[in-house]
Amino acid sequence: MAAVSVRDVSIAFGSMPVLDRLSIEVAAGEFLVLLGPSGCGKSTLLNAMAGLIDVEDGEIHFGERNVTWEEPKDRGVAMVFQSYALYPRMSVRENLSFGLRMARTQKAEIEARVARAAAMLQIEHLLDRRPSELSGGQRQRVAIGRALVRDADIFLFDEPLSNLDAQLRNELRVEIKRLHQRLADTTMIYVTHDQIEALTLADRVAVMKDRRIQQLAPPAEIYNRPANLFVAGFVGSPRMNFVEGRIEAPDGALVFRAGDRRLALDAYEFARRPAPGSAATLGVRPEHIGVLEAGEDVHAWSGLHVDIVEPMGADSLVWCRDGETTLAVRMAGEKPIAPGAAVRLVLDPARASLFDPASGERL
Amino acid sequence: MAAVSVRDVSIAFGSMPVLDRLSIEVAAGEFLVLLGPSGCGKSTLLNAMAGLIDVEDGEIHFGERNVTWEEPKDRGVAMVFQSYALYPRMSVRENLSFGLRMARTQKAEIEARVARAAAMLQIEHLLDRRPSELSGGQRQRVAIGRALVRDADIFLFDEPLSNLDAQLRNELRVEIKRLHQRLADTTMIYVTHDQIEALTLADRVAVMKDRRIQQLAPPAEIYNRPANLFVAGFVGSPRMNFVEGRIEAPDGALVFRAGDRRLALDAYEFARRPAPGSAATLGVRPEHIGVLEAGEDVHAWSGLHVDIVEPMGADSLVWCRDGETTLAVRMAGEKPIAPGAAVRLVLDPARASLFDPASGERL
Amino acid sequence: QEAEVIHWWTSGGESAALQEFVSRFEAAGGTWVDTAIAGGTNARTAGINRIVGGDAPTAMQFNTGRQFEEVAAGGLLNDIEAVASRGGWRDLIPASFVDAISYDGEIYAVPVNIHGQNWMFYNNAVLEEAGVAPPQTWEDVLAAAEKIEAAGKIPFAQGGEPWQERTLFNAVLAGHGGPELYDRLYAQNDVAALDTEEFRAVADVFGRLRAIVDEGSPGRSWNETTNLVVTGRAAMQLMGDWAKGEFLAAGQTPGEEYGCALVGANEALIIGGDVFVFPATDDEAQRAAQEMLAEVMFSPEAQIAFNNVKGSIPVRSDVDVSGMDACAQRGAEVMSDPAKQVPQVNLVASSDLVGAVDDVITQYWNDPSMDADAFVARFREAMEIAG
Amino acid sequence: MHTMLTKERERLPVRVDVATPAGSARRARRRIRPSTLFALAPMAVVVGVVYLGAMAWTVRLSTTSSKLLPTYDFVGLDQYERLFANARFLVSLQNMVVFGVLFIAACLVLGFLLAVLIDQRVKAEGLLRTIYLYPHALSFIVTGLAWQWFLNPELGLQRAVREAGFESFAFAWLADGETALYALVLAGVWQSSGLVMVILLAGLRGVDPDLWKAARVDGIPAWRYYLSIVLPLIGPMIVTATVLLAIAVVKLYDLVVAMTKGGPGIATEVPAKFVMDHLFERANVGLGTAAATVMLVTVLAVLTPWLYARYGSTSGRPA
Amino acid sequence: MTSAVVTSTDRARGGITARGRRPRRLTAGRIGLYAFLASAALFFLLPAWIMLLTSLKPMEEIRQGTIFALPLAPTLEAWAAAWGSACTGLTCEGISVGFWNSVRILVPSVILSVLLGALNGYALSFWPVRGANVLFAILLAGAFVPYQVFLYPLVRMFSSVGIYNSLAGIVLVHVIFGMPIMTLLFRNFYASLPRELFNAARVDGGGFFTIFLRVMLPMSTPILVVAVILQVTGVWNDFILGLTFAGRENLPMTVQLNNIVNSTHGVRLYNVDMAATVLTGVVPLAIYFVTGRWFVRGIAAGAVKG
Ligand SMILES: Nc1ncnc2c1ncn2[C@@H]1O[C@H](COP(=O)(O)OP(=O)(O)OP(=O)(O)O)[C@@H](O)[C@H]1O
Ligand SMILES: Nc1ncnc2c1ncn2[C@@H]1O[C@H](COP(=O)(O)OP(=O)(O)OP(=O)(O)O)[C@@H](O)[C@H]1O
Ligand SMILES: [Mg+2]
Ligand SMILES: [Mg+2]
Repeated sequence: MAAVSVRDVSIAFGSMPVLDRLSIEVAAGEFLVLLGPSGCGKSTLLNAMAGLIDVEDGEIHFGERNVTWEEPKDRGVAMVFQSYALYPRMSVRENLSFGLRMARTQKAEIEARVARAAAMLQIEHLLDRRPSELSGGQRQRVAIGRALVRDADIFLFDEPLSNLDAQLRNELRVEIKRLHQRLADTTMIYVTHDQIEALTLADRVAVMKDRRIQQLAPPAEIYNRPANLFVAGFVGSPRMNFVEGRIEAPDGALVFRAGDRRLALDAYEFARRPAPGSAATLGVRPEHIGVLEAGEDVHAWSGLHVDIVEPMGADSLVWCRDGETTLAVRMAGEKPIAPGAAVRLVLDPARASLFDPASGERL
Repeated sequence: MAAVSVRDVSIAFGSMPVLDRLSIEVAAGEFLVLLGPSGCGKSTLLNAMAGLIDVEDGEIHFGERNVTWEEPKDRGVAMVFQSYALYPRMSVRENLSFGLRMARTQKAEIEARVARAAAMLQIEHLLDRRPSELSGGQRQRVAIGRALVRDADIFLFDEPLSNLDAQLRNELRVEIKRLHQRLADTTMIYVTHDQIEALTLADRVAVMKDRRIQQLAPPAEIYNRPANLFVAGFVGSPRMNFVEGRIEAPDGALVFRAGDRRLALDAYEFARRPAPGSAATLGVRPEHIGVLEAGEDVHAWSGLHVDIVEPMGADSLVWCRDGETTLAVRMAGEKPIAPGAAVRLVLDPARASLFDPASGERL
Repeated sequence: QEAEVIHWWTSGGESAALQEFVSRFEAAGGTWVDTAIAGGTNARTAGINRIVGGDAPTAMQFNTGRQFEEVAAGGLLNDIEAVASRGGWRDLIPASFVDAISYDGEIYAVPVNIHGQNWMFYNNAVLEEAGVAPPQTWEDVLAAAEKIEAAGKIPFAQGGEPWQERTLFNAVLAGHGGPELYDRLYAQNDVAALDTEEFRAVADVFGRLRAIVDEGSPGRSWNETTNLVVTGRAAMQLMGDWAKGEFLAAGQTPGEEYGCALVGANEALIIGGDVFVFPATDDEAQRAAQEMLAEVMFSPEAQIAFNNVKGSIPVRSDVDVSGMDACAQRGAEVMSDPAKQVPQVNLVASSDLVGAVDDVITQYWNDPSMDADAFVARFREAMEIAG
Repeated sequence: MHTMLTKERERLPVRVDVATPAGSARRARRRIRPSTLFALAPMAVVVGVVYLGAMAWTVRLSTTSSKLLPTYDFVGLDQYERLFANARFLVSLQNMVVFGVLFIAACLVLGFLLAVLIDQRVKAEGLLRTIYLYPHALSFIVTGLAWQWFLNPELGLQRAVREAGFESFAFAWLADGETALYALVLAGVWQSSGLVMVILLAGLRGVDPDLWKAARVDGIPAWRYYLSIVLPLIGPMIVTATVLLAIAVVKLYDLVVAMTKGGPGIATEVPAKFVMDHLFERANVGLGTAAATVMLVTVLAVLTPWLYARYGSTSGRPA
Repeated sequence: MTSAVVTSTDRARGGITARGRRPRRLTAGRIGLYAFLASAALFFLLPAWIMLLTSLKPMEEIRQGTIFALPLAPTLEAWAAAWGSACTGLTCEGISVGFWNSVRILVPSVILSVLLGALNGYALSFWPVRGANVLFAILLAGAFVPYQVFLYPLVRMFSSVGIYNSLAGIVLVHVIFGMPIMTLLFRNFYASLPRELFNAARVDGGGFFTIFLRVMLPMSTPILVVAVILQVTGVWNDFILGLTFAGRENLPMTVQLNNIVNSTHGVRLYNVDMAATVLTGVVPLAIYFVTGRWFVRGIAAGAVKG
């Protein structure tokens, strides 16, 4: 039984369609992450699930219930808003407890839950302040706290961590994951544009674009076997490298070829086998490219030079270039290689992806 | 000549001090990033520079000018606000061009600049909408655009990318960097809590906490030689591991010792030499720990088991544990090691940091 | 000569009456510039403000009485002594009026009419139906009430505004207590008059009248109250002679559908009226216009014509009133006997005293639990403070 | 690029301390802005000349024996003695308080209710809004008459209902000194609650729509949302409305004149009418201005602590 | 973990529940809402109903009948009379006489006082100046003093400046008396706007007046509507100030209305009174209706997150 099932839902603002016959099923206890570019309708979908936006067409079911026309409060959802939406004239404590008080929860119970949420979010010292006296990040934490204290079956998060600093983000990410584990039956739907959040938190990730879901799969599959060019380019930071070329079969075995560089595809798991001679886009992640300095390996792509080195703390992004072709390579260390150095690159065909450049679909 | 020089500035909201005799100098053309936990006063400092908050005490100079009491509009700054602050009754186009129209810029010039900024931010199709018809990320992009079109000497950014998806964030980050390079004389001050942004964009990073600047240094130094425990813990994601122990000198050479585990400190560059026998906290980043499976190396820390493995796309975070001690190790690949496996860890003393646990200062 | 006149005669009947002055003034070569502002208070306020602001009109209306005394004292008015002496006004108008238009021995205002304030109007049909005769005394009024009520009618219609209540009280005072008591009280400010038997009786009668009015009285205007009599829902109303206008508008004639009476053995008629005063000016032309206005307004023809329309009695005793209606003729008849004339309170008492007394009367009238003793006590207080 | 700066953050404060010797850094806390002064100049002139001037003049006259025209003698507090011996004035003050409390409360409640309900995306919003507001457009001189008729037992509702067969029906608020004031409240509410509605509606339209969403998800009932979240949020608008209503209460005059003339008896007398009557009708400027002064002082006594807390002491906006 | 996207064709065939538009939700709450609004509307309309009925009756019927009785012989005569032929003093031109005077007073008074109020409110909210709040407090206290107290000193002041009895004089008086409320209205409205907006405009190079005109005023429409409503009503219905300060040539329409309605001893034509009142109210009513549509939703949306 799916905990949340969105069926053929269409939503438009005025004449502008935002969701178009979108369907998605979320299992009970699942942690689903909605990932997608800004403006693709993630918040809209979440709002529709919460009952805050009326759908134009289609249905939304929670378990066996058709909740399409139910009031938000009857749906048993908790939600964290992208824009905080804190009750401005109430103290933080009141913000947290208001929903509970409405539900006539016992006083002691309210206090306990508020205290727990406050401790979890490190906002104990702010409990008596007003939202206007908080910094951006503090507000966001209160907003999360407001959802945490509720005893909902379904949690909806709309980019809850986007205004937090990295440390807190990490901690809260772990908290949310833990929360999800503790409340085993709770379904969580989480909108984010943070890769790490999506990949670490999700049981499954739904990548959205253009009013549709592009791919719905566990994080590893999203990351390793993106269903199309968009997903491949969107997920993963630094971004996947793309190289235009053709599929050839010079001696029976398929080979990807771009200019005079080649990649044997024996180890590649095809989704559908392309005809030899057809155009293809090779996608390979920066961390799946190895750098050779000595010249022994014949499979290596040569003729590239280091263009820029971007230090990123633990590792660095090395931009290797030859005319039009630029490949980003992730290397450990801070200055692993000097700009200008000639490099030879080894691509891992088993971890690479191939796409049909016309349709964008995975080959 | 410093482009921006904040001298002994104190600011309080009511009786609550937010900045306390804070001083900072930013060179002309420099890119300074302010990094700090939520609520530490980053936005406040930025607002004071823009002239939006009157300082209680101290002065602010731009170049040779004392601008402490100058109007914001006379300071020649452009600013992106954390809370968007778009003009609700103006279309996106009008929002972008408002400042230029204020400055009586030529019509054609305005159009050109707006078009360029819109293209850069991929908001061309939104130009005629009102802010209320935009998604969160779209609003933030407009807010950035509003600063981009202006021709200011000093750019102030308050977490401009926090609501954008990773792809756009990367692109804009590069755009901002490029903008900074193009406008060589433009000083940029940028508030963020994103590690990557701080480390890739900054010429120097100022880490703030508790009304003060904790460390002001180039990114590499912040990352590799954090001045104190706070900076060490705050910068870097995943977080630095901390191990409590003592400094000993069993045979003349200093050694860090925690329980029966030791780390020779021959290669460590001390900021100040501690007395043998004093307590110390060892900080070591997850990527500076190696994992051994075979048992040869005597320096390795043994007796730890893999607790959790967090896949993070390109690499994974492996949590190794022995009773109280937990060390996170960054390893390449997706499932580099199975939970439960016994591991032996090699720590790199040259990349580690040592702190005085009492004062938190770097040793 | 151009003359701007501020007055508060704005209703149809009133302006028709005024027109009699205008046409005569214009016939005499003047140009009448009319500034009509409804409501005596409004008009007076505007006029005084304009005088103070240095933009005085040529003439402005006041009620006959002491209202303009202070303005004259402030040197803000021109006297018209010359015109008055020439016309021998002092011999032609009631003595109480002469006092009222004089300040420091000189005449400052031209009186234009006499309004009888204490007429009892009654609906003949209703009285007949109830089987009672038109009342002669206040005891009659009270006695008739029961029968009228039995006939399903309101015995005594009374409007619920302080000035109407004052009018009623003064009518009882003059009618039941007599002109002498009235004079002691208001003109001489004699507090001892309150201790007399007569005053007790007045207070008593007035108190008993409270019981015979209808429930709808509070707040009701005099017009609506008159309409109750006009339409036969009520038997009687005590009102000034201007109420005839309502009967007239409904097509009724005095003596036929309705009648008018002066209640009280002594037939006292309380008289008041309107005057015009002339703000001070140095402008010779204005001065001339002012004198011309005074002359025209006081002229016998104008007096007859004006009062005929207005429903009031001419101030001059030397005019022929035979053309006027029955009530007016009756009024003129009473007027010929100075003993029966009672000046309206404003002519003799300060506005302040009138106001203070108003407050007491209205409290008594509207509070059924207040007895005559309390009323007398309050009355005394008011006289002591404001007198 | 950043040669000016040393790496040691410890050095910065030292350097800067030298650059700004103690004392010179202390400055006026606020910048003087000519355009602000220019913009506020008309207000300053009006306050200084008209309001303060007229208030001072009023107080001065209240210590004179002025009758119809102002005179400038000095009689001390005689007028006040007289004033406080005056039953009508005391009743007036009491009426003002009773009327004020009832009227303001009723207007705020009804106005808020209407604003909230109209905010529920109802059909014909524009029409309803105008219907609720129109009484404000009509002069009370005549609408008061309509009310008077309606409330008059012999003409209005009572008669109509009785004629319809309910003989014992009684509705005679205006006729009874005990209830006449409530009739005034009723008519006052009729006239003013529409205005309160639009003011509050203006406030409601400024509330972040996301709050409504959050509240709905939180399961907060609509009434509670409006009461606990929106109401405090539109506090400034409520203050505005309350001040407007309070001004109307203190100046209450037309309504009384049109409906009761202060009656029955003096049951519905109010201070403004007292002032008016004495200033003009009764030609007693001294007493009238004394009454006006008492009104002013009363208002100030109520207002000052509030004004001070709100606007006087702090420089900026209320938090 | 359940499977992937359910395709729409599967679903269409399955036909689990009837899909479609939101059921028309005439719930109890909604009905109650409309019931309340409607009964409130009735309450508000009642006096108007009495006035309309009365204005359509000839005087004879008014004398005879009850106030709720429908007119037996409805006639528009009273309306015609009220507009064009009712006498006020010697002139018998109804209330139409002062109409243009009222308009000439109304337009500048409303524009000036609303603008000045907005400017004051804006300055007080965003540009703190020492002492400004004290001024405002005095202004507010002054609003509680009855007008009438001001009349005499103002007359003296105005005549000494030479604007007594002129259009400029009456406009100035309206601006003066409108100032406390207008200022309060805008001040409190601006206090609830997000300060970040103001900050953004300042950084964008806006000065005092540009921010006011280009950023704040456009955001103020709901409160502008309220301010206009208040001022239009106040100025249009004002009688005593117009009478005192406007001078003979500029007397507003309400003076005529008052003359028709308020004559103390004359005969009252209730039907004409009622018609005249409604006619006088037409201008404010029209303005309410027209400005009302500026009352759009959500001014702050998109401006601030917190
Ligand atoms: N108007 C205010 N009144 C009172 N306190 C305030 C106000 N604005 C901010 N603060 C407090 O001042 C401190 C600094 O706020 P600031 O907005 O500068 O933080 P920040 O560093 O920008 O945080 P974040 O990263 O979360 O945006 C916070 O503790 C906040 O609670
Ligand atoms: N009230 C509205 N009126 C018109 N268009 C709107 C409205 N709200 C949102 N939109 C549009 O609908 C689309 C989807 O908006 P939504 O808020 O769901 O995006 P999102 O995926 O949450 O983006 P982000 O990551 O930037 O928050 C956007 O293109 C936005 O411009
Ligand atoms: Mg969103
Ligand atoms: Mg901030």
